[in-house]
Amino acid sequence: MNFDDTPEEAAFRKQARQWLDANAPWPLEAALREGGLSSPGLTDAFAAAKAWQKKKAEAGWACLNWPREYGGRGSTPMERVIWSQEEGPFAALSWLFTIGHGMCGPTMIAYASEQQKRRYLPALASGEEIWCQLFSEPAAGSDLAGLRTRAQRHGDDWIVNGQKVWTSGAHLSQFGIILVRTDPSVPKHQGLTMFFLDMRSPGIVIKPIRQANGRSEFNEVFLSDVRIPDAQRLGAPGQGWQVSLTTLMNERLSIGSGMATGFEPLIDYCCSARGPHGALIDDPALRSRLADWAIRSLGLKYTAMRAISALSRGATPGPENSIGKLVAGSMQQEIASFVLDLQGESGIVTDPAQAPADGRFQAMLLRAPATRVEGGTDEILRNIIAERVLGLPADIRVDKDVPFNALDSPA
Amino acid sequence: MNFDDTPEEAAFRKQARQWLDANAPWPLEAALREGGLSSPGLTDAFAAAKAWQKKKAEAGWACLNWPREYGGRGSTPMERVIWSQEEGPFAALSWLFTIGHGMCGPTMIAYASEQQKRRYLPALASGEEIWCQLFSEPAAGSDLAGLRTRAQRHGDDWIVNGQKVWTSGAHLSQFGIILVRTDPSVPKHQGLTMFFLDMRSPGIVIKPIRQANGRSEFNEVFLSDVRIPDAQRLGAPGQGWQVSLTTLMNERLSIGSGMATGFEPLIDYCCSARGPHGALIDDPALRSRLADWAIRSLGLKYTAMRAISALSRGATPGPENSIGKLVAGSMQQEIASFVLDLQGESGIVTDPAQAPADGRFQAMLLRAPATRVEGGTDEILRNIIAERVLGLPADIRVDKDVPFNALDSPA
Amino acid sequence: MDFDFSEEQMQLRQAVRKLLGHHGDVQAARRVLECGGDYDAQLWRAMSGMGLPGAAIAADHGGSGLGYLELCVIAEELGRSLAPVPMLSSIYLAAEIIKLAGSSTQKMAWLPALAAGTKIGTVAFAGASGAAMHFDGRVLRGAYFPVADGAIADFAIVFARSADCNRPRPFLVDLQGAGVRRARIETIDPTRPHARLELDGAAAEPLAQGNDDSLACLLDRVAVMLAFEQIGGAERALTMARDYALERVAFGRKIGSFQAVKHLLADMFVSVALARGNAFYAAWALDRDAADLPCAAAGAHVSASKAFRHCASNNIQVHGGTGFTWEFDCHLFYRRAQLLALALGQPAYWEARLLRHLPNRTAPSVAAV
Amino acid sequence: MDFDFSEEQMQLRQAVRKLLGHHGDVQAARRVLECGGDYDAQLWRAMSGMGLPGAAIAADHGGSGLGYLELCVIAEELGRSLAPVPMLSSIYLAAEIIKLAGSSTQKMAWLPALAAGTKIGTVAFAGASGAAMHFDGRVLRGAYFPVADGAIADFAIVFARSADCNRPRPFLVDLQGAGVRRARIETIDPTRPHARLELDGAAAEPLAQGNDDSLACLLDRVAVMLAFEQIGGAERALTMARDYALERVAFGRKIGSFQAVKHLLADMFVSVALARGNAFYAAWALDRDAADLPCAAAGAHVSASKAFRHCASNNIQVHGGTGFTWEFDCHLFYRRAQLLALALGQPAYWEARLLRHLPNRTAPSVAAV
Repeated sequence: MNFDDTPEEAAFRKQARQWLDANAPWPLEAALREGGLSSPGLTDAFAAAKAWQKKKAEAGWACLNWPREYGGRGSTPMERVIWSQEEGPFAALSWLFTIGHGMCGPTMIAYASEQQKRRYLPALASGEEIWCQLFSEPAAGSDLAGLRTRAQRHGDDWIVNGQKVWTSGAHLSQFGIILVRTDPSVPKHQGLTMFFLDMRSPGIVIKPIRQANGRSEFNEVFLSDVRIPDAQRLGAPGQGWQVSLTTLMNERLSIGSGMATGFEPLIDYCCSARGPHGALIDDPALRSRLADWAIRSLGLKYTAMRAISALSRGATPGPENSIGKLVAGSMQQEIASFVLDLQGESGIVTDPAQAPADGRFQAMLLRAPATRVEGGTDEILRNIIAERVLGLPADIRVDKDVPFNALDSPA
Repeated sequence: MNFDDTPEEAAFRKQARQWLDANAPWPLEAALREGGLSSPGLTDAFAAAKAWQKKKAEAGWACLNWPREYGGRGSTPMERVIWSQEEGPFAALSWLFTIGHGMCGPTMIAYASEQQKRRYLPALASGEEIWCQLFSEPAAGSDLAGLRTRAQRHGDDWIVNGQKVWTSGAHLSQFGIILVRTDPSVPKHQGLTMFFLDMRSPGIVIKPIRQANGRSEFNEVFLSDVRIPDAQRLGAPGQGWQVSLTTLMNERLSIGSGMATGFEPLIDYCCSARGPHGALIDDPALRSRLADWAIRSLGLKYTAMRAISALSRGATPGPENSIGKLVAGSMQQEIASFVLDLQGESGIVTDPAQAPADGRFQAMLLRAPATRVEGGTDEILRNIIAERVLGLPADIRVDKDVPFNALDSPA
Repeated sequence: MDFDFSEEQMQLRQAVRKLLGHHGDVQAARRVLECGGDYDAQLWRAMSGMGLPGAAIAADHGGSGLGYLELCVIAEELGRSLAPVPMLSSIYLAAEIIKLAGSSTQKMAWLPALAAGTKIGTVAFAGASGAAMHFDGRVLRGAYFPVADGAIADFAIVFARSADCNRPRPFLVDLQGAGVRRARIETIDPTRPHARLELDGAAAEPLAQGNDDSLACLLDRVAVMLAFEQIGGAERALTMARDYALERVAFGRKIGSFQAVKHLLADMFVSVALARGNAFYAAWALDRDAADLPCAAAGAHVSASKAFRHCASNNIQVHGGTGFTWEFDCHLFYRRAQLLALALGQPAYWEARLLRHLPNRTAPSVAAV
Repeated sequence: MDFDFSEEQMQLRQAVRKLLGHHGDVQAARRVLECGGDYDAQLWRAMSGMGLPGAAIAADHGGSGLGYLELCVIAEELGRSLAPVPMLSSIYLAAEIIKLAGSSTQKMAWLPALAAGTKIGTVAFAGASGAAMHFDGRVLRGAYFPVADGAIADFAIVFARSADCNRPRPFLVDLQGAGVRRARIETIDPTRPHARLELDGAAAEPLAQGNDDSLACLLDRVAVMLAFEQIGGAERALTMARDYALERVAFGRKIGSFQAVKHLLADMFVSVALARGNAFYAAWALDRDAADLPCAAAGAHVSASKAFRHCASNNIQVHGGTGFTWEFDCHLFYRRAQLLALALGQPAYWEARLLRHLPNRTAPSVAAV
């Protein structure tokens, strides 16, 4: 049990650090550490993200685990982890490429033609082209396989009609991968097909979704008679569900950075704010809850380290990594609510200029409900742990063997 | 909104109080208030229970809501509540008759013949004869209708074979009501029948169950070729499930006394034990949890009052009363664990002579897991609230329409 | 014993619900949210026409003289529809402190206008960020925020310290007078606006019967009414979640048939039931002015705060992504739940007050809350 | 980075598990329970034969000199099978304090016998009910309880105050000597006996390097090993519950197919995973004697206490009535979970220590823990 690098790892770390020392956008460091992407010090987050990605790609530090011929570096998983440790605050600048690099790219690597890979992947790696993912629908959230967007074959093309939702970055993207129903006459998991498409195709209308917290991170995407060439099909017709599992599995590989739990800002706050016993962190009234969050937050951090360690031994990260979001989501909400309680009447103030701690806990409280839902609700995550880790039986599935178009209410 | 008695209620209360003043076993009062039935001041709890019940019955204060001709008083539900308020600590002496008066009696009233009612009910009311209830089985707990004890008709008798479990007071009882399967060829809810039987019938073997906390409140009952006359059938053959619902519904009518949550002993303890800030009750470190338990405990108390109030308006107590045990069960466990934590190393001591607070919280911690299971697990209670109060769909029942003897694994 | 609202009170509930429905129910709050308004003046006028603001104000003082239980019934309905009206500021707070601590002249001067809804009052007691008000015998100086409806109120009762008294006592200030600055501030629930109030030499008069205990006594009373607003909101959030669970289909089933969802909803029901029990008792204690009021009020507020927050947040969870959109009303309840939980200060104050006044505590308390 | 046990350590785990299985696994604890014995002497001898008690004792002092990581591996297996052996008393506590604070003569005198399992030591530090030990320069007077294995230990290290020092320091007492009275006391877990220890003029010698920090340093180390015992127990309870859920049928289905049961088990898995992460880090800190040890050890113990209690109690819940019978082993885990959660004093001490030593706290602490 040790945290030491192997000699090879140490050499890689040194190389990464040297390059970062010379090339990272250091003037942005303070702003990124302080407030992340919402920092007022970061005036143009889009431009900064594009610039940093381009620089990394040119020097071979983009999408490290991808093959070199597609714009990557062919690195080991452990090298990727070391890079992310070294990149530190600048990793926040990758926000624009999370979906593209984490989900679309790996799916293209697995299912696109060689020619397509050479055409699309380098531009995706370098951030020149941005990608999004069109999966969820209004009536297909937790039950993704219940999606209703239809694609029908017409000659060499497929004609797509339907509506996608919760599409992060759709309005900024050149391309997207999309899961659609190509055969409604078979049970729901069997009639799906995956494609990639040009987001500027005729018939696509993108509308931002206004969220409960007043911000807009996601879009609705309406598709009317959108043509996708059959050459842009990823996997065989009807194999879309299996292809999407590749995509989603790759989401899980993004370990190391870890989910924000709210614990660090909480401790910062409790070290600076004062109560009847000096700094709040020494207030016995808070002790038990702070300690509970400490062990959850530290426990998650060390669990991620165990996963990285397993990765370096060649293991595939499994469904047990679902605990990260499960724990972090409710922690964010609890912590934010707890701090508002400490703030009393002024806890309701959201204006960053007047609210305690610049209103960050108010913002956290308003955003947290989404964390407990996006990318798998708490309930779905518990199901995943129960079924895939502990081996318990799946829920009873009344719709499993029924043709999709014979289901009672795919409403 | 008021807590005042109507003139009739006030007259009834006065009458009850006068009789109690003159007749209650006052020498036992302190012991009953202090430690309940486990009080060392109560040397023979069995004899005390029998004596008090007899005295009450003779004066017409037993089983108040039963008709007079069966040993009751024909009282209104509200009079019953008033009586239980006035009886106060002495109500604890009814432990021996809880099942008989609360469940067996009402079932007999609903389903026995007139002759049987006149024969059995007065002796049950007066405590002369004790009754028990034989429902649960090793393979039929939450899923009571899955029970396997068989009864087959032979002439005027039924021959019963099987095993019952968790039968409280079986070894002290003269009679019992028993739910058995009389037709395994129909779906499970349809093949059950209810009987009452003499607990000294040949073929009955009673074994105490040693519980996890070392005590024995319950029994296993083995039945081998036990004969029950058909005349002791309660309801039609195959109607046993409906009859058992009467029994279980009557269990719920026993409101007013309420479930122990552990909150009162907790507050007593926190008022007497001292910490760094004087009495523990003033320790800010405990404040938040104590307050949470206070609102749950007080909330339950006032919820029971609301139910009593509805009762006095003629309403039937509904499934919403399931919240009592759901809240109280986990509270007992949490509170006991919390107090042990306060006691530190000495929290592990169970010897009442040496443990803090006479070891009562240690005993509570060891008993609490049973509370969360007996008479409906937490999970079953949540299902009841969800389905019967909130109107949500029942769980998918794979065994509903299948003949019992065709089920995969009634193991 | 009759531990429930009476027939007449139930009829009042129906009348209030009908009125609120007529004004768009939750859409009234939605309108204020989208237009950045102060409150729904039309609804407020209609409510005043029915005598609702003056329910617990004596007929002598222009009220309808119904009583506190009726005010609780009204509060629950307002909570249920998130009514965007200055009830907390003008009635629960301002009218109540004048009733408690005003001279009979002060009562006659202000209560009729409050009852009629023609004037809006508020109470400023929140010394956030260490700010504090001081009374120099004639005028007030200092700043408080957030003050409920502070930007629109005609007058405020300001709790301030003075040379001869180190604990805050109530002073009446005309907010249209000189030396008053106020600015609306953003809060978590834009449907109920708040302001920052700065007084720099604003003329003020003490409430004649105000004393060291006035603030605690006032807050106890307000806590009871607020608890009913919270329960109204909590129960509505539970109902929304239940209805959605009965409608939304996933994996070929109504999501309400999944135990995870069923048990989430069952736990919400338990929270609301416990809160309602506590609130009923507090309503009784308020109505009878029982000695138990401090404990009952604190228990009601703590219990209702938890229930509303619990239900509002699980309502979003049951709705999934849909519940996190601006168009759906889930977030309005979530926002209001936070606002009401903090409107009367730190939950820790209420927890301590609850424990300090527990009927079955035997030890004298060292802490004065 | 290699944040896991090594191949060799995994092999050691298998060997220990095999040995424990050979001695009846949980049945060993069951035997002690039913017969009211002190411990499983045969198992203890077999463990000693394998060098397990001496895993973290240097070869110079008669140990096997493997190291702390190996001791943690062993502890987890002991916890998994609830092994009824004096490991906590004699090894985690007694051997560790002698290693920390003994002179080299004292180490040579006692460690070889502890490593060989031929003598049993214990540490008495629990001044329950205000009792306290005092050292007058020659002998000890006072009473402590509960003392783990206090009735069978050959000697004890007793933390006591003296005229020249107001904080407790460690003194070594031969429990077979004069002035020693001890009586077994009933505790929540009869499979690990405890005693009340009364010293009335028992001859004692100070541990030569003992100081004011000895107790805290000792407890940090013990907390790490205990955390592994707790995790072993927690994971076993989870496995028992999972297996039962896969076997028990109700309503025509395995109960493990109900979401209520599935999610209960998923939450247990999360507790154990978090506890394991914390314990791994603490094991590393112990092995390296890192400055982080106080925080890491406290985090490991707090996390593992919660996980074991959580899993042990939900294990009973999943088993239903069956889980509450004496014959089923569920209660053995429930009892052990309570014992281990309190073996090193109030959880509040550990929570405070965790927060006091958090790496990312910026403010200096006023509280000394």
